[in-house]
Amino acid sequence: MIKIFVLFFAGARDIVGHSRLEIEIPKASSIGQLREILLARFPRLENLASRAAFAVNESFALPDKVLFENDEVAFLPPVSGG
Amino acid sequence: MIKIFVLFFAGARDIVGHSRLEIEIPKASSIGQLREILLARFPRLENLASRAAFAVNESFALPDKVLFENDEVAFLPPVSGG
Amino acid sequence: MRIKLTRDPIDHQEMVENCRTKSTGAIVLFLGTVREITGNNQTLSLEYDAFAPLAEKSLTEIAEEAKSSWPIREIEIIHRLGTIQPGETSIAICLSCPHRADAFSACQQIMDKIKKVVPIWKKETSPHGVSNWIHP
Amino acid sequence: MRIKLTRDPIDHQEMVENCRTKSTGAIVLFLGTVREITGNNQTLSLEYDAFAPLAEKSLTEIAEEAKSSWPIREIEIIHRLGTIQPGETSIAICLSCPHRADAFSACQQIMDKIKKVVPIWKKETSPHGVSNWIHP
Repeated sequence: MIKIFVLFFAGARDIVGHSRLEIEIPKASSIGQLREILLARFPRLENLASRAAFAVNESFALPDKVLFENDEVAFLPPVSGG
Repeated sequence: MIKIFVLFFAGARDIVGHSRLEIEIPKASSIGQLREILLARFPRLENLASRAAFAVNESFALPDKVLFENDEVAFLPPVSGG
Repeated sequence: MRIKLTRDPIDHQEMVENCRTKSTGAIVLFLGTVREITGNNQTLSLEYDAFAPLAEKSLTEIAEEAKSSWPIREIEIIHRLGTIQPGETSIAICLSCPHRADAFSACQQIMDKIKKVVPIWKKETSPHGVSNWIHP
Repeated sequence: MRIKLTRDPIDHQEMVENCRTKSTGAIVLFLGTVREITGNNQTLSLEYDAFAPLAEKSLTEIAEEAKSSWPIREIEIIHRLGTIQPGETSIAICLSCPHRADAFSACQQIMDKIKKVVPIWKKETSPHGVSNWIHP
Protein backbone atom coordinates (compact mmCIF):
# COMPACT_ATOMS: atom_id res chain seq x y z
CA MET A 1 0.00 0.00 0.00
CA ILE A 2 1.05 3.60 -0.58
CA LYS A 3 -0.11 6.79 1.06
CA ILE A 4 -1.51 9.60 -1.06
CA PHE A 5 -3.45 12.82 -0.39
CA VAL A 6 -6.75 13.77 -1.99
CA LEU A 7 -8.05 17.34 -2.21
CA PHE A 8 -11.81 17.97 -2.40
CA PHE A 9 -13.52 21.14 -3.62
CA ALA A 10 -16.99 22.71 -3.62
CA GLY A 11 -19.83 20.13 -3.53
CA ALA A 12 -17.36 17.24 -3.18
CA ARG A 13 -15.81 18.83 -0.09
CA ASP A 14 -19.30 19.20 1.44
CA ILE A 15 -20.03 15.50 0.83
CA VAL A 16 -16.67 14.21 2.07
CA GLY A 17 -16.47 16.66 4.96
CA HIS A 18 -12.78 17.33 4.39
CA SER A 19 -10.78 19.48 2.00
CA ARG A 20 -7.74 17.18 2.26
CA LEU A 21 -7.68 13.47 3.10
CA GLU A 22 -4.77 11.08 3.56
CA ILE A 23 -5.68 7.75 1.93
CA GLU A 24 -3.95 4.38 1.54
CA ILE A 25 -4.27 2.71 -1.85
CA PRO A 26 -2.70 -0.36 -3.44
CA LYS A 27 0.66 0.28 -5.07
CA ALA A 28 0.44 1.21 -8.79
CA SER A 29 -3.23 2.21 -8.54
CA SER A 30 -4.46 4.53 -11.28
CA ILE A 31 -6.67 7.58 -10.87
CA GLY A 32 -9.56 5.46 -12.19
CA GLN A 33 -8.95 2.95 -9.40
CA LEU A 34 -8.71 5.73 -6.82
CA ARG A 35 -12.10 6.95 -8.00
CA GLU A 36 -13.59 3.51 -7.22
CA ILE A 37 -11.96 3.51 -3.79
CA LEU A 38 -13.41 6.96 -3.06
CA LEU A 39 -16.87 5.89 -4.27
CA ALA A 40 -16.83 2.84 -2.00
CA ARG A 41 -16.03 5.07 0.95
CA PHE A 42 -18.29 8.03 -0.04
CA PRO A 43 -21.21 6.67 -2.10
CA ARG A 44 -22.79 10.14 -2.26
CA LEU A 45 -19.87 11.25 -4.47
CA GLU A 46 -21.25 9.16 -7.32
CA ASN A 47 -22.97 11.91 -9.30
CA LEU A 48 -19.92 14.18 -9.15
CA ALA A 49 -17.34 11.38 -9.56
CA SER A 50 -18.73 10.34 -12.95
CA ARG A 51 -18.20 13.89 -14.24
CA ALA A 52 -15.11 14.91 -12.23
CA ALA A 53 -11.72 15.79 -13.65
CA PHE A 54 -8.52 15.00 -11.75
CA ALA A 55 -5.17 16.62 -11.21
CA VAL A 56 -2.02 15.11 -9.77
CA ASN A 57 0.49 17.44 -8.12
CA GLU A 58 -1.23 20.48 -9.65
CA SER A 59 -1.38 19.20 -13.24
CA PHE A 60 -4.48 17.84 -14.97
CA ALA A 61 -4.28 14.03 -15.31
CA LEU A 62 -6.21 11.31 -17.15
CA PRO A 63 -7.87 8.28 -15.44
CA ASP A 64 -5.12 5.87 -16.52
CA LYS A 65 -2.39 7.84 -14.77
CA VAL A 66 -0.64 5.71 -12.12
CA LEU A 67 -0.20 7.19 -8.64
CA PHE A 68 2.90 7.20 -6.44
CA GLU A 69 3.62 7.59 -2.74
CA ASN A 70 2.82 11.12 -1.49
CA ASP A 71 1.10 12.19 -4.70
CA GLU A 72 -1.47 14.92 -4.14
CA VAL A 73 -4.58 14.17 -6.18
CA ALA A 74 -7.25 16.85 -6.71
CA PHE A 75 -10.83 15.67 -7.22
CA LEU A 76 -12.34 18.38 -9.45
CA PRO A 77 -16.14 18.34 -9.77
CA PRO A 78 -17.68 20.08 -12.83
CA VAL A 79 -16.53 23.69 -12.76
CA SER A 80 -18.72 26.79 -12.58
CA GLY A 81 -16.32 29.72 -12.64
CA GLY A 82 -16.64 32.81 -14.77
CA MET B 1 -34.86 78.26 -59.95
CA ILE B 2 -34.69 77.66 -56.22
CA LYS B 3 -31.94 78.36 -53.72
CA ILE B 4 -30.57 75.51 -51.61
CA PHE B 5 -27.51 75.03 -49.38
CA VAL B 6 -24.96 72.25 -49.72
CA LEU B 7 -22.67 71.10 -46.91
CA PHE B 8 -19.30 69.51 -47.72
CA PHE B 9 -17.16 67.38 -45.42
CA ALA B 10 -13.65 65.93 -45.27
CA GLY B 11 -12.10 65.35 -48.72
CA ALA B 12 -15.10 66.91 -50.48
CA ARG B 13 -14.70 70.10 -48.46
CA ASP B 14 -11.01 70.26 -49.45
CA ILE B 15 -11.93 69.92 -53.15
CA VAL B 16 -14.79 72.43 -53.09
CA GLY B 17 -12.99 74.84 -50.79
CA HIS B 18 -16.13 75.55 -48.77
CA SER B 19 -17.97 73.76 -46.00
CA ARG B 20 -21.31 75.36 -47.00
CA LEU B 21 -22.35 76.67 -50.42
CA GLU B 22 -25.51 78.43 -51.53
CA ILE B 23 -26.52 77.04 -54.95
CA GLU B 24 -29.34 77.76 -57.39
CA ILE B 25 -30.93 74.72 -59.01
CA PRO B 26 -34.00 74.22 -61.25
CA LYS B 27 -37.26 73.80 -59.37
CA ALA B 28 -38.13 70.13 -58.57
CA SER B 29 -34.54 68.95 -59.02
CA SER B 30 -33.70 65.68 -57.30
CA ILE B 31 -30.58 64.87 -55.31
CA GLY B 32 -29.35 62.90 -58.34
CA GLN B 33 -29.70 66.03 -60.46
CA LEU B 34 -27.96 68.13 -57.84
CA ARG B 35 -25.07 65.68 -57.98
CA GLU B 36 -24.70 66.33 -61.74
CA ILE B 37 -24.81 70.09 -61.15
CA LEU B 38 -22.08 69.79 -58.51
CA LEU B 39 -19.94 67.58 -60.79
CA ALA B 40 -20.20 70.10 -63.62
CA ARG B 41 -18.99 72.82 -61.28
CA PHE B 42 -16.40 70.70 -59.37
CA PRO B 43 -15.15 67.95 -61.71
CA ARG B 44 -12.63 66.75 -59.11
CA LEU B 45 -15.58 65.62 -56.95
CA GLU B 46 -16.23 62.76 -59.37
CA ASN B 47 -14.51 59.97 -57.45
CA LEU B 48 -16.27 60.90 -54.19
CA ALA B 49 -19.62 61.80 -55.82
CA SER B 50 -20.07 58.32 -57.27
CA ARG B 51 -19.78 56.86 -53.79
CA ALA B 52 -21.29 59.66 -51.70
CA ALA B 53 -24.42 59.44 -49.59
CA PHE B 54 -26.69 62.44 -49.14
CA ALA B 55 -28.79 63.89 -46.39
CA VAL B 56 -31.48 66.56 -46.62
CA ASN B 57 -32.18 68.66 -43.54
CA GLU B 58 -30.20 66.25 -41.35
CA SER B 59 -31.90 63.06 -42.56
CA PHE B 60 -30.38 60.52 -44.97
CA ALA B 61 -32.03 60.77 -48.39
CA LEU B 62 -32.02 58.75 -51.63
CA PRO B 63 -31.04 60.15 -55.07
CA ASP B 64 -34.66 60.44 -56.25
CA LYS B 65 -35.62 62.77 -53.42
CA VAL B 66 -36.87 66.12 -54.75
CA LEU B 67 -35.43 69.29 -53.26
CA PHE B 68 -37.24 72.42 -52.12
CA GLU B 69 -36.29 76.04 -51.55
CA ASN B 70 -33.89 76.46 -48.59
CA ASP B 71 -33.26 72.75 -48.20
CA GLU B 72 -29.89 71.98 -46.65
CA VAL B 73 -28.26 69.08 -48.47
CA ALA B 74 -25.22 67.30 -47.00
CA PHE B 75 -22.78 65.71 -49.44
CA LEU B 76 -21.38 62.76 -47.47
CA PRO B 77 -18.27 61.13 -48.94
CA PRO B 78 -17.49 57.53 -47.88
CA VAL B 79 -17.18 57.50 -44.09
CA SER B 80 -14.15 56.47 -42.04
CA GLY B 81 -15.21 56.88 -38.43
CA GLY B 82 -14.63 54.35 -35.67
CA MET C 1 -28.67 55.08 -23.18
CA ARG C 2 -26.02 57.67 -23.88
CA ILE C 3 -24.77 58.63 -27.36
CA LYS C 4 -22.16 61.33 -27.57
CA LEU C 5 -19.61 63.03 -29.82
CA THR C 6 -16.87 64.70 -27.83
CA ARG C 7 -13.57 66.53 -28.20
CA ASP C 8 -12.46 65.31 -24.74
CA PRO C 9 -10.72 62.02 -23.90
CA ILE C 10 -13.24 59.17 -23.50
CA ASP C 11 -13.83 57.94 -19.93
CA HIS C 12 -14.38 54.19 -20.43
CA GLN C 13 -14.44 53.55 -16.68
CA GLU C 14 -17.58 55.66 -16.34
CA MET C 15 -19.18 53.96 -19.36
CA VAL C 16 -18.71 50.51 -17.82
CA GLU C 17 -20.15 51.61 -14.48
CA ASN C 18 -23.15 53.15 -16.27
CA CYS C 19 -23.80 49.82 -18.02
CA ARG C 20 -23.49 47.66 -14.88
CA THR C 21 -26.91 46.37 -13.74
CA LYS C 22 -28.09 43.66 -11.36
CA SER C 23 -30.20 42.05 -14.08
CA THR C 24 -27.32 41.48 -16.52
CA GLY C 25 -24.45 39.00 -16.39
CA ALA C 26 -22.25 40.39 -19.14
CA ILE C 27 -20.70 43.76 -19.95
CA VAL C 28 -18.67 44.16 -23.15
CA LEU C 29 -16.59 47.28 -23.75
CA PHE C 30 -14.98 47.89 -27.13
CA LEU C 31 -12.38 50.60 -27.64
CA GLY C 32 -11.12 51.61 -31.06
CA THR C 33 -7.65 53.06 -30.56
CA VAL C 34 -5.27 54.82 -32.94
CA ARG C 35 -2.58 52.54 -34.38
CA GLU C 36 0.80 54.09 -34.99
CA ILE C 37 1.67 51.61 -37.75
CA THR C 38 -0.73 50.18 -40.36
CA GLY C 39 1.08 48.03 -42.89
CA ASN C 40 4.01 50.18 -44.01
CA ASN C 41 2.38 53.48 -43.10
CA GLN C 42 3.17 55.38 -39.96
CA THR C 43 0.52 57.62 -38.39
CA LEU C 44 1.56 60.70 -36.46
CA SER C 45 -1.99 61.68 -35.53
CA LEU C 46 -5.59 61.38 -36.69
CA GLU C 47 -8.13 64.14 -37.00
CA TYR C 48 -11.81 63.20 -36.83
CA ASP C 49 -14.58 65.36 -38.27
CA ALA C 50 -18.31 64.68 -38.35
CA PHE C 51 -21.61 65.97 -39.60
CA ALA C 52 -22.46 66.13 -35.93
CA PRO C 53 -26.28 66.33 -35.84
CA LEU C 54 -26.69 63.48 -38.33
CA ALA C 55 -23.88 61.44 -36.77
CA GLU C 56 -25.59 61.57 -33.36
CA LYS C 57 -28.93 60.71 -34.92
CA SER C 58 -27.38 57.84 -36.85
CA LEU C 59 -25.58 56.46 -33.75
CA THR C 60 -28.86 56.68 -31.83
CA GLU C 61 -30.70 54.75 -34.56
CA ILE C 62 -27.99 52.07 -34.57
CA ALA C 63 -28.27 51.73 -30.78
CA GLU C 64 -32.09 51.57 -30.95
CA GLU C 65 -31.97 48.95 -33.70
CA ALA C 66 -29.52 46.90 -31.62
CA LYS C 67 -31.85 47.12 -28.63
CA SER C 68 -34.61 45.62 -30.74
CA SER C 69 -32.33 42.77 -31.92
CA TRP C 70 -30.59 41.84 -28.65
CA PRO C 71 -31.63 41.99 -24.96
CA ILE C 72 -29.46 45.04 -24.27
CA ARG C 73 -30.18 46.69 -20.91
CA GLU C 74 -27.75 49.62 -21.05
CA ILE C 75 -25.71 50.96 -23.93
CA GLU C 76 -23.34 53.87 -24.41
CA ILE C 77 -21.50 54.95 -27.55
CA ILE C 78 -18.99 57.79 -27.52
CA HIS C 79 -16.97 58.95 -30.55
CA ARG C 80 -14.07 61.32 -30.22
CA LEU C 81 -13.65 64.29 -32.62
CA GLY C 82 -10.65 66.53 -33.25
CA THR C 83 -6.99 65.54 -33.25
CA ILE C 84 -5.93 62.39 -31.39
CA GLN C 85 -2.63 60.60 -30.94
CA PRO C 86 -1.55 56.97 -31.37
CA GLY C 87 -2.80 54.88 -28.44
CA GLU C 88 -5.75 57.15 -27.70
CA THR C 89 -9.38 56.00 -27.94
CA SER C 90 -11.33 57.20 -30.97
CA ILE C 91 -14.53 55.28 -30.22
CA ALA C 92 -15.96 53.38 -27.27
CA ILE C 93 -19.02 51.14 -27.20
CA CYS C 94 -20.18 49.64 -23.93
CA LEU C 95 -23.28 47.55 -23.32
CA SER C 96 -24.77 45.03 -20.93
CA CYS C 97 -26.92 41.95 -21.65
CA PRO C 98 -28.18 39.09 -19.47
CA HIS C 99 -25.79 36.66 -21.25
CA ARG C 100 -22.40 37.07 -22.86
CA ALA C 101 -23.06 35.69 -26.35
CA ASP C 102 -25.58 38.47 -26.99
CA ALA C 103 -23.29 41.11 -25.53
CA PHE C 104 -20.34 40.13 -27.76
CA SER C 105 -22.46 39.81 -30.87
CA ALA C 106 -24.35 43.10 -30.33
CA CYS C 107 -21.17 45.08 -29.63
CA GLN C 108 -19.36 43.72 -32.68
CA GLN C 109 -22.25 44.29 -35.08
CA ILE C 110 -22.86 47.82 -33.76
CA MET C 111 -19.22 48.64 -34.46
CA ASP C 112 -19.42 47.16 -37.98
CA LYS C 113 -22.51 49.26 -38.69
CA ILE C 114 -20.96 52.46 -37.35
CA LYS C 115 -17.97 52.11 -39.66
CA LYS C 116 -20.30 51.76 -42.64
CA VAL C 117 -22.87 54.51 -42.20
CA VAL C 118 -22.16 57.15 -39.55
CA PRO C 119 -21.02 60.45 -41.14
CA ILE C 120 -17.64 60.72 -39.42
CA TRP C 121 -14.34 61.02 -41.28
CA LYS C 122 -10.72 60.75 -40.31
CA LYS C 123 -7.68 62.51 -41.72
CA GLU C 124 -4.32 60.79 -41.29
CA THR C 125 -1.18 62.80 -40.81
CA SER C 126 2.07 60.98 -41.57
CA PRO C 127 5.42 61.90 -39.93
CA HIS C 128 6.35 63.73 -43.19
CA GLY C 129 3.49 66.15 -42.54
CA VAL C 130 1.31 64.75 -45.35
CA SER C 131 -2.40 64.69 -44.43
CA ASN C 132 -5.10 62.68 -46.20
CA TRP C 133 -8.79 62.31 -45.58
CA ILE C 134 -9.66 58.60 -45.60
CA HIS C 135 -12.55 57.67 -47.92
CA PRO C 136 -12.48 53.87 -48.13
CA MET D 1 0.32 39.33 -19.54
CA ARG D 2 -1.29 39.27 -16.13
CA ILE D 3 -3.33 36.36 -14.74
CA LYS D 4 -4.69 36.72 -11.25
CA LEU D 5 -7.11 35.32 -8.71
CA THR D 6 -8.12 37.89 -6.15
CA ARG D 7 -10.43 38.49 -3.20
CA ASP D 8 -10.52 42.23 -3.94
CA PRO D 9 -12.84 44.07 -6.34
CA ILE D 10 -11.54 43.93 -9.92
CA ASP D 11 -10.14 47.20 -11.31
CA HIS D 12 -11.16 47.04 -14.98
CA GLN D 13 -9.92 50.60 -15.64
CA GLU D 14 -6.36 49.51 -14.87
CA MET D 15 -6.75 46.38 -17.03
CA VAL D 16 -7.79 48.44 -20.05
CA GLU D 17 -4.89 50.86 -19.61
CA ASN D 18 -2.46 47.94 -19.31
CA CYS D 19 -3.75 46.54 -22.62
CA ARG D 20 -3.59 49.85 -24.52
CA THR D 21 -0.69 49.88 -27.02
CA LYS D 22 0.27 52.03 -30.00
CA SER D 23 0.48 48.99 -32.25
CA THR D 24 -3.12 47.83 -31.68
CA GLY D 25 -6.40 49.30 -32.88
CA ALA D 26 -8.83 47.33 -30.74
CA ILE D 27 -9.28 46.66 -27.04
CA VAL D 28 -12.08 44.37 -25.86
CA LEU D 29 -12.98 44.13 -22.19
CA PHE D 30 -15.43 41.48 -20.98
CA LEU D 31 -16.88 41.56 -17.49
CA GLY D 32 -18.90 38.70 -16.05
CA THR D 33 -21.17 40.21 -13.40
CA VAL D 34 -23.48 38.59 -10.85
CA ARG D 35 -27.13 38.50 -11.94
CA GLU D 36 -29.70 38.93 -9.21
CA ILE D 37 -32.37 37.03 -11.15
CA THR D 38 -31.83 33.96 -13.35
CA GLY D 39 -35.11 32.53 -14.64
CA ASN D 40 -37.25 32.22 -11.52
CA ASN D 41 -34.32 32.08 -9.11
CA GLN D 42 -33.14 35.00 -7.08
CA THR D 43 -29.50 35.20 -6.01
CA LEU D 44 -28.56 36.94 -2.78
CA SER D 45 -24.83 36.41 -3.24
CA LEU D 46 -22.29 34.12 -4.86
CA GLU D 47 -19.24 32.56 -3.28
CA TYR D 48 -16.37 31.56 -5.56
CA ASP D 49 -13.78 28.96 -4.59
CA ALA D 50 -10.85 27.65 -6.61
CA PHE D 51 -8.04 25.15 -6.65
CA ALA D 52 -5.88 28.23 -6.87
CA PRO D 53 -2.50 26.95 -8.14
CA LEU D 54 -4.10 24.87 -10.90
CA ALA D 55 -6.65 27.59 -11.75
CA GLU D 56 -3.88 30.12 -12.30
CA LYS D 57 -1.90 27.62 -14.34
CA SER D 58 -4.97 26.76 -16.39
CA LEU D 59 -5.82 30.44 -17.02
CA THR D 60 -2.22 31.03 -18.07
CA GLU D 61 -2.38 28.14 -20.52
CA ILE D 62 -5.64 29.44 -21.98
CA ALA D 63 -4.09 32.88 -22.44
CA GLU D 64 -0.94 31.42 -24.04
CA GLU D 65 -3.01 29.27 -26.37
CA ALA D 66 -5.05 32.33 -27.37
CA LYS D 67 -1.84 34.25 -28.08
CA SER D 68 -0.80 31.53 -30.49
CA SER D 69 -4.21 31.61 -32.24
CA TRP D 70 -4.79 35.38 -32.48
CA PRO D 71 -2.46 38.40 -32.77
CA ILE D 72 -2.95 39.40 -29.14
CA ARG D 73 -0.48 42.03 -27.91
CA GLU D 74 -1.59 42.38 -24.28
CA ILE D 75 -3.95 40.24 -22.24
CA GLU D 76 -5.12 40.25 -18.64
CA ILE D 77 -7.50 37.84 -16.92
CA ILE D 78 -8.64 38.37 -13.35
CA HIS D 79 -11.09 36.11 -11.49
CA ARG D 80 -12.61 37.12 -8.19
CA LEU D 81 -12.82 34.65 -5.27
CA GLY D 82 -14.83 34.83 -2.06
CA THR D 83 -18.32 36.26 -1.58
CA ILE D 84 -19.64 38.76 -4.12
CA GLN D 85 -22.93 40.60 -4.53
CA PRO D 86 -25.30 41.07 -7.48
CA GLY D 87 -23.87 43.62 -9.92
CA GLU D 88 -20.26 42.96 -8.92
CA THR D 89 -17.66 41.62 -11.36
CA SER D 90 -16.70 37.96 -10.96
CA ILE D 91 -14.36 37.77 -13.95
CA ALA D 92 -12.70 40.26 -16.26
CA ILE D 93 -10.84 39.55 -19.51
CA CYS D 94 -9.15 42.38 -21.36
CA LEU D 95 -7.00 42.13 -24.48
CA SER D 96 -5.70 44.16 -27.40
CA CYS D 97 -5.24 43.15 -31.05
CA PRO D 98 -4.34 45.11 -34.20
CA HIS D 99 -7.92 44.62 -35.51
CA ARG D 100 -11.28 44.29 -33.84
CA ALA D 101 -12.54 41.02 -35.35
CA ASP D 102 -9.64 39.15 -33.71
CA ALA D 103 -10.12 40.95 -30.41
CA PHE D 104 -13.82 40.06 -30.17
CA SER D 105 -13.30 36.49 -31.27
CA ALA D 106 -10.33 35.86 -28.94
CA CYS D 107 -12.07 37.36 -25.91
CA GLN D 108 -15.27 35.37 -26.46
CA GLN D 109 -13.50 32.06 -26.99
CA ILE D 110 -11.23 32.58 -23.99
CA MET D 111 -14.31 33.09 -21.83
CA ASP D 112 -16.01 29.98 -23.24
CA LYS D 113 -12.88 27.93 -22.47
CA ILE D 114 -12.56 29.29 -18.93
CA LYS D 115 -16.11 28.26 -18.10
CA LYS D 116 -15.38 24.71 -19.27
CA VAL D 117 -12.04 23.85 -17.71
CA VAL D 118 -10.69 26.19 -15.03
CA PRO D 119 -11.08 24.70 -11.52
CA ILE D 120 -13.23 27.43 -10.01
CA TRP D 121 -16.65 26.83 -8.48
CA LYS D 122 -19.49 29.04 -7.35
CA LYS D 123 -22.00 28.58 -4.56
CA GLU D 124 -25.31 30.39 -4.89
CA THR D 125 -27.11 31.67 -1.85
CA SER D 126 -30.83 32.35 -2.30
CA PRO D 127 -32.75 34.92 -0.20
CA HIS D 128 -34.11 31.98 1.89
CA GLY D 129 -30.57 31.25 3.03
CA VAL D 130 -30.26 28.08 0.93
CA SER D 131 -26.76 27.62 -0.52
CA ASN D 132 -25.83 25.32 -3.39
CA TRP D 133 -22.56 24.64 -5.14
CA ILE D 134 -23.14 24.79 -8.89
CA HIS D 135 -21.87 21.75 -10.80
CA PRO D 136 -23.36 22.08 -14.30
